[in-house]
Amino acid sequence: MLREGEVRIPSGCAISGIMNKKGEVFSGHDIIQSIALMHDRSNGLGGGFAAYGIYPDFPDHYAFHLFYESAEAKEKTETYLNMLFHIAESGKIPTRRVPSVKNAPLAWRYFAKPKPDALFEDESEDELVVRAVMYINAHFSGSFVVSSGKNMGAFKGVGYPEEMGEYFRLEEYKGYIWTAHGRFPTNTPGWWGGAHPFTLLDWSIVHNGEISSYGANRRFLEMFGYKLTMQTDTEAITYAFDLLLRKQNIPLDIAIATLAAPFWRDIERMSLEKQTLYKAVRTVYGNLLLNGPFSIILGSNKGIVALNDRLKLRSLVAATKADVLYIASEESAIREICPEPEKIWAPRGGEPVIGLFEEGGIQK
Amino acid sequence: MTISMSTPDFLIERDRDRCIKCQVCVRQCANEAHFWDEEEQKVKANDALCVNCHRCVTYCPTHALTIRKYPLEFRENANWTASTIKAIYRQAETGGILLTGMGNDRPYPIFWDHLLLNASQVTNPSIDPLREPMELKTFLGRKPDQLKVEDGHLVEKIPPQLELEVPIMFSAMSYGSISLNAIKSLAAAAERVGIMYNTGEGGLHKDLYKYGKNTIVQVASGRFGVHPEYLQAGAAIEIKIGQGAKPGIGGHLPGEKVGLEVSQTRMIPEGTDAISPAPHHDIYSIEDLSQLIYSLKEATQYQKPVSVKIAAVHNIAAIASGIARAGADIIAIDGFRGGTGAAPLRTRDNVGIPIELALAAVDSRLREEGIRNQVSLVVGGSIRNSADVVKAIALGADAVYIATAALVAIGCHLCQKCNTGKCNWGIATQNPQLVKRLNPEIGAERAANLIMAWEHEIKELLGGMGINAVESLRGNRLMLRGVGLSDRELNILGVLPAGE
Amino acid sequence: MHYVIVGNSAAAIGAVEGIRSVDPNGRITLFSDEPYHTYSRPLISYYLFGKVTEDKMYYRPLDFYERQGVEARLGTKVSSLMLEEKMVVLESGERVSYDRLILATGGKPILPPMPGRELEGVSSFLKWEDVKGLEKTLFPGARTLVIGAGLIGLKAAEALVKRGAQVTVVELANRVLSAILDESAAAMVQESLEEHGVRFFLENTVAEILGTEGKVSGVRLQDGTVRECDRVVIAIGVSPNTNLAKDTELMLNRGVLVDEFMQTSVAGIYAAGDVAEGYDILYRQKRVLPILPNAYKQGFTAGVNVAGGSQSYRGGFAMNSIGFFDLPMITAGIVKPEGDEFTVMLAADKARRLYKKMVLREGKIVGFIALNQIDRAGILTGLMDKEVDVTPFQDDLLREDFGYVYFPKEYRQQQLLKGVLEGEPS
Amino acid sequence: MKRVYAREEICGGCKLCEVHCAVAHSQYPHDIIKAFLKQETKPIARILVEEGRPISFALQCRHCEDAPCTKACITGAMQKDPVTGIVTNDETRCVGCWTCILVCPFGAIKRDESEHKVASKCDLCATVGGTPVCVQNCPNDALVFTDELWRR
Amino acid sequence: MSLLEAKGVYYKALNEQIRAQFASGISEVRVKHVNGQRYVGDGIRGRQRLILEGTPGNDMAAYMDGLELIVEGNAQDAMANTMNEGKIVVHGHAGDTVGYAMRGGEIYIRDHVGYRVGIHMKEYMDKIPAIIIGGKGGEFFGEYMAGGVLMLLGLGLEEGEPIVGSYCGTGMHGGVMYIRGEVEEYKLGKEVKIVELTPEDEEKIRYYVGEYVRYFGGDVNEILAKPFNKLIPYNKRPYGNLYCNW
Repeated sequence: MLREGEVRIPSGCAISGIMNKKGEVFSGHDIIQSIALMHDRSNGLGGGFAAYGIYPDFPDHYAFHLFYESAEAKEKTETYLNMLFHIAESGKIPTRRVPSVKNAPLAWRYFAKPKPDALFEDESEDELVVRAVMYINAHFSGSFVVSSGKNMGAFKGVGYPEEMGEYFRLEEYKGYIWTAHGRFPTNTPGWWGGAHPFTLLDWSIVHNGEISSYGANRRFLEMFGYKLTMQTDTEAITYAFDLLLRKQNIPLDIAIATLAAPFWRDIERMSLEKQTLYKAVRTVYGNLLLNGPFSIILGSNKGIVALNDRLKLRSLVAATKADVLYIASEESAIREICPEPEKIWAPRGGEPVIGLFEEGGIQK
Repeated sequence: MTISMSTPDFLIERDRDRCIKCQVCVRQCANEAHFWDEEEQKVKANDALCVNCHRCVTYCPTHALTIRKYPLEFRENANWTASTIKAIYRQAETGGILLTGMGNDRPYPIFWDHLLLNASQVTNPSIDPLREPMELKTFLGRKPDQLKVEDGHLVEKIPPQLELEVPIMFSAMSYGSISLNAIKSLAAAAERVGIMYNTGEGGLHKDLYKYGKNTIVQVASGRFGVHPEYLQAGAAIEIKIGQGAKPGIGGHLPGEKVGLEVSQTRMIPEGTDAISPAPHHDIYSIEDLSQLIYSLKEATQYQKPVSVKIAAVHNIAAIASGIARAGADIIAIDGFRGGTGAAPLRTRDNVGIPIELALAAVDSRLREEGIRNQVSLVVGGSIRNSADVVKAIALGADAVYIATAALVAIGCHLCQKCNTGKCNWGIATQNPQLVKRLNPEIGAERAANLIMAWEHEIKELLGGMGINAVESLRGNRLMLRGVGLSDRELNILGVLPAGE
Repeated sequence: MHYVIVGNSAAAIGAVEGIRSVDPNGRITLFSDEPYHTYSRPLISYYLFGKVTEDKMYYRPLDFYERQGVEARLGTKVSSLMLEEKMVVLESGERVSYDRLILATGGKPILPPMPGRELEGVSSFLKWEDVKGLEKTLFPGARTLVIGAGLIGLKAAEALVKRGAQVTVVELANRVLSAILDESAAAMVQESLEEHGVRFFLENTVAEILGTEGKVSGVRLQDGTVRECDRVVIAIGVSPNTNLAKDTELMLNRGVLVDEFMQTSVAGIYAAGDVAEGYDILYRQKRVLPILPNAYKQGFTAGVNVAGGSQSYRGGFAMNSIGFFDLPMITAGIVKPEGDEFTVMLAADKARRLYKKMVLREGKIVGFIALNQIDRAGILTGLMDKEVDVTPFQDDLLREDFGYVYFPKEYRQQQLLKGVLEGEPS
Repeated sequence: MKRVYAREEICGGCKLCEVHCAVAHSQYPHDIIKAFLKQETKPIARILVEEGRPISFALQCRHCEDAPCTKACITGAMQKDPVTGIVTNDETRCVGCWTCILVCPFGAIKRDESEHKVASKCDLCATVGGTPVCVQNCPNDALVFTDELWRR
Repeated sequence: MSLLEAKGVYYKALNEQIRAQFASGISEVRVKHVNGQRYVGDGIRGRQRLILEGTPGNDMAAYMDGLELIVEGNAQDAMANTMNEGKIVVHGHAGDTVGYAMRGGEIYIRDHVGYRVGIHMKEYMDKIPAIIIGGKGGEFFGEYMAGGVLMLLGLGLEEGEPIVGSYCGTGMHGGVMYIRGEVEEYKLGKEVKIVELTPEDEEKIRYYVGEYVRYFGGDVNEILAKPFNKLIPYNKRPYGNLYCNW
């Protein structure tokens, strides 16, 4: 039986995200409630969360979440990590017994800083981390990097998302951004690494839909050194954002216009200057256009971006109340935790919902 | 108008010594290829209009007619074949998408013909099906992993099942794409032999409600004729996602075929195009499919199995797995040789994969995942004879869908012009003049005969294998051996090469 | 039971067959003043020009009386009736008693009291006898004058032409066949006959038949012109032969009045055929309908009822199939309507001599003329007979291919599937 | 009696019934080609297919119980056989006066003017016996020879 | 009238309860705290009234056949999917694909709707479904529309805020849309044209607006004061010339 990464497994999903724009932290309780309401959008074969602001004690350390399927894998991986990083602290990620949760791998976390001499010439710390993640995922059988960003972490596994939340005791964490994912894969991954969100550095993606452009997106990203070991859309989207926003410093609106590019007929109606820009975007990054139905929530320490495909083939609802921004696949998933939002709307296709921290909030 | 470079495809030859000028051919040709020359008092032909449907040849009382390939040749060219060139002429003249009917006619490998069946010899006995019991009864629907029995009683009812006397069904052909008489033929035949026919996406004509227990009602993206009574009318509901002849494309019934009764049944104005969008606009992802499956189950109070029909495409195993998990009770997979009333030529001939490989991959995947029991697998897309049926079941199908074979039984000659609505055999047409050429009683008898004949043949083949119940054949790939296949193909099919 | 039938033509034969359909054994005696086995009067013109030979003149096979158990007293004229005594009196004085009597004495030619009627060479054109004489003495080129351009007159004219005679027709009316054709159709027919050599004098008649040595030598017409001729055929018309009934208590009008069972005003006495005056369903009054189908039907009806069966014949209407040379025509009912209750539809093609006229009243066909295009005209008479409302397909009536296909489905199937339609009486 | 009935809902209007009827009543009843090509005058069918879009059906003599043609016939040629019920026209006696056409409410009698004028009508293939050829040769079973009630 | 509590009740159980209430002869059922439960009202036949407080889930009123369904809150996606008969009144907004392949009945939505509303709506003879929307509509409004009435009132829009999204009426081949306000030409599907209102149209509009006002308040004349654009398909064969015979 091939697992995620060895074979491409399409899946559908539910997503939800909550962010406090002032950077105030709140527990994982709400996000679990919200995603649990959309139980029927997943099928018990994958659930997960990304949480930001949960490790205030190690704000400048890369927080590695790893899954190990064997002690041997752990040993090999730790040897490798120690070679590249100073590890400030490590330990088992706390879990509790949930009857329906089975075959859980060993979940371990490390707070680490790159060793200066491990860096290649001109290599940034982030790039080293990316290199390490790619290497571990590609070469250490039985090891998988779940997340690798600062002051954030991903928690995921095989089960319904609410079961994962319970398993990882997420109500005990406090963060300023939470995203969640309930998965409806078309087979049994039987593998926790295959669950979502997918992360790299502090990027996390929860995603609903199946992208028909995956093959094209992937081959484009591979030219930039990404190793798409999971064969998932989520992985591709994560890397696409990483490439555009981090590596290439493309402004967020342009990055979005890359992934959910405006139609040519809309471009034709733009000002000449804008036309030139958007034409260039589609010319250069045509391969990054995400084609097919999707709705995603991209998390980072700067805030969140929610985006629909340009035809709006997946549902997405956003709402605000006071400092909190809510995003979910269904309105009811928001109302479950915020019965009376101040504003609630369905964003248009290709039109992002951007939540950035306000002044006084987290700015990185 | 400039000159057309299209040349005739066929040549009509008339033996003047035999022609009695009765003009039956003139009256029978809806394409108007034959005509009566009043001045010369002769029947003549316009070869360019001939589609080679054999109607005139069959009806000519003196056998005076022969249709041949038009002998005009292009300079030999293995690359630029005559059909390639002619297609370009057509498109250069019209700017249109080439539209055709029936299934893929390109010479792709037919894996059925590379699979051979087993027979018992001395080590275990073959069975004589004429005198000994031979069971083909088949149930389609979700099977629980285990039964709950207490005190000799079934504690939990098993989910609804379709009961077939023979593991063959007539697959979806809509009222609109084919005539009411063609559907009546199939419905009555299904009733007679204890199998199912499928409404396709055209709704259910009022005359057909009486065949409810042999009906699978289809819900497709156009939602034609879908209403509560319709959903209740059949024994099962099928959600049509795709079909083998045109994966990724919706149905398009040209306005010419939307007459009064079709318009009533489909609930669209007469003469409008009946357009089925390519996707269901409430399904853009697998969980949406689940939502539709359960909305249908809710609407019919979980009393009918829900089937999901998809085209065999590249990632078929994963797709099928997802559909099983989405709550489907039956998955119908249609291979790329499947037929249709109208399909763009290039889609028909180039999109999708053969059903044999799709079936093998899906059955294997579902078994690996341990969910094969949760769904029944029905395959279609050019099942041509009983041996294909037996091979399909041995590869893992629960039952097969046939359509082209059924239409051939009632008169189709595979001229591939269904899309024109001028079917001379009264099948793929709504022209009342043509529709009534198909007597539904004769049609029913012929279609029923076909199933009964295949039933006998399947029993013979099973008997030869020493099997007396079709369950023992299902997924029994040891009964198959491959010839002329690559290792990779054998691997996908899960069969050994002949001799091993 | 003893049935006596007076007459030996269609009505009488119908009566015999009607009786036998009910009573196979009763005694039947049939009297005819003509000496012939039952023959068909309309065939006399065919006989005249040789299309029909003597052996084909007979209306029924020669063993008919024998097989039907009829005592046929041919050449025996009944001279009077004794109703009280239930007897007929023969010319010989013999009296024959009966239990039931059917009068089928037919019609007799109208012979106007014109001078010269008695001359040799003057004949009427009704009975076989009339043409037997003519046939023997007709020589090629004989100048023949026919008085009357009605059905009989023109049929005679045609036969005479075919026998090589030169034929002139004198007619009082303004057109030929005035009883069954309107002016337009009549003009076409006249033209056609003229092409075959027939000359016409319309709105004129013979004032006197001239003769020398007791033989016809010419005629003087009403307008004074004198025309020489060798033969005169009087074909002005036919009137019911009511001689026997005349001085009895049987009620008479033009003919013997009968009810729908063909019974006369006297119980046990029936009348049928050209002598009887039955109901005309189109004119909605009692009328003599001197046509063969009507005669046979009336006779048959009388026969059934006289023998104790029960069958009614609610009436008929005038209809004729006739043709001259290569011009066939069929007409029926009211062809020249007067009054606003009628609707008339016309289709004509002068060049092809096609003419179709349809007369409707209250949505029903009450008359039509079909000239030269007569195929399937019986459908129209059928519609008239059944008084079918044709409004739903009225516009199709004039089509050349008019047929059942234009009927409403329900009615069509009722007619065509009679006998096998579930729920319909067979 | 058994009669030929047409089922208009499935009659395709091919007129093969006319062809075979004409042959059966021709000089070459067993050779269709000779019947049409060798016989001097074109053989006439005694069955008629009525066409009107979209319906068509074959129609021939209904062999009426109370056949008006037999009553109207001026020669006595048109007779209904009291045993078989078949109405036949003795063509040797018929003079072609068309009175039968005048009274046939089905328009089922044709004029055969090929030799001497005679009325031509269905004889239910009485000379051959068995199922009439029109029924035998209807490709769609749109003609049935029956005396039983049908369901509609 | 009976009252049901939906808080924490799974859809299957909730729908069973609703059905049971109606089956017992109760003609009006009110459900409190609905949130996300799917398939509410699906396949129910009858003339009863169902009132939902909260946010019902997807596929509400699918194949519905006669019910009067009132939502005191917002509706999610795919409501009135293939609805056959009945009436739906939403006191709020609704999501995507409202009235997909709707066959009959009327829907009144106070505020906005999402994408693909009225897609493939149908009509036959006098069975004409209608969707009346108080606010604005998203992209692909009336896509593939084959019949029925779609109406956008554009109430409460901000200055310059578009009343409808792009691709309005793509593939439309039947039915009619009434849009109260301007629709830029480029947004229209190539199969659609704007035509003048006829007196019959005005009568129809007055009826539907009257109903809208009856449910949600407002002033009919004030609403009618702003001109409506009528959109109809160019022909009923939008793709008639797309193909050539092979």
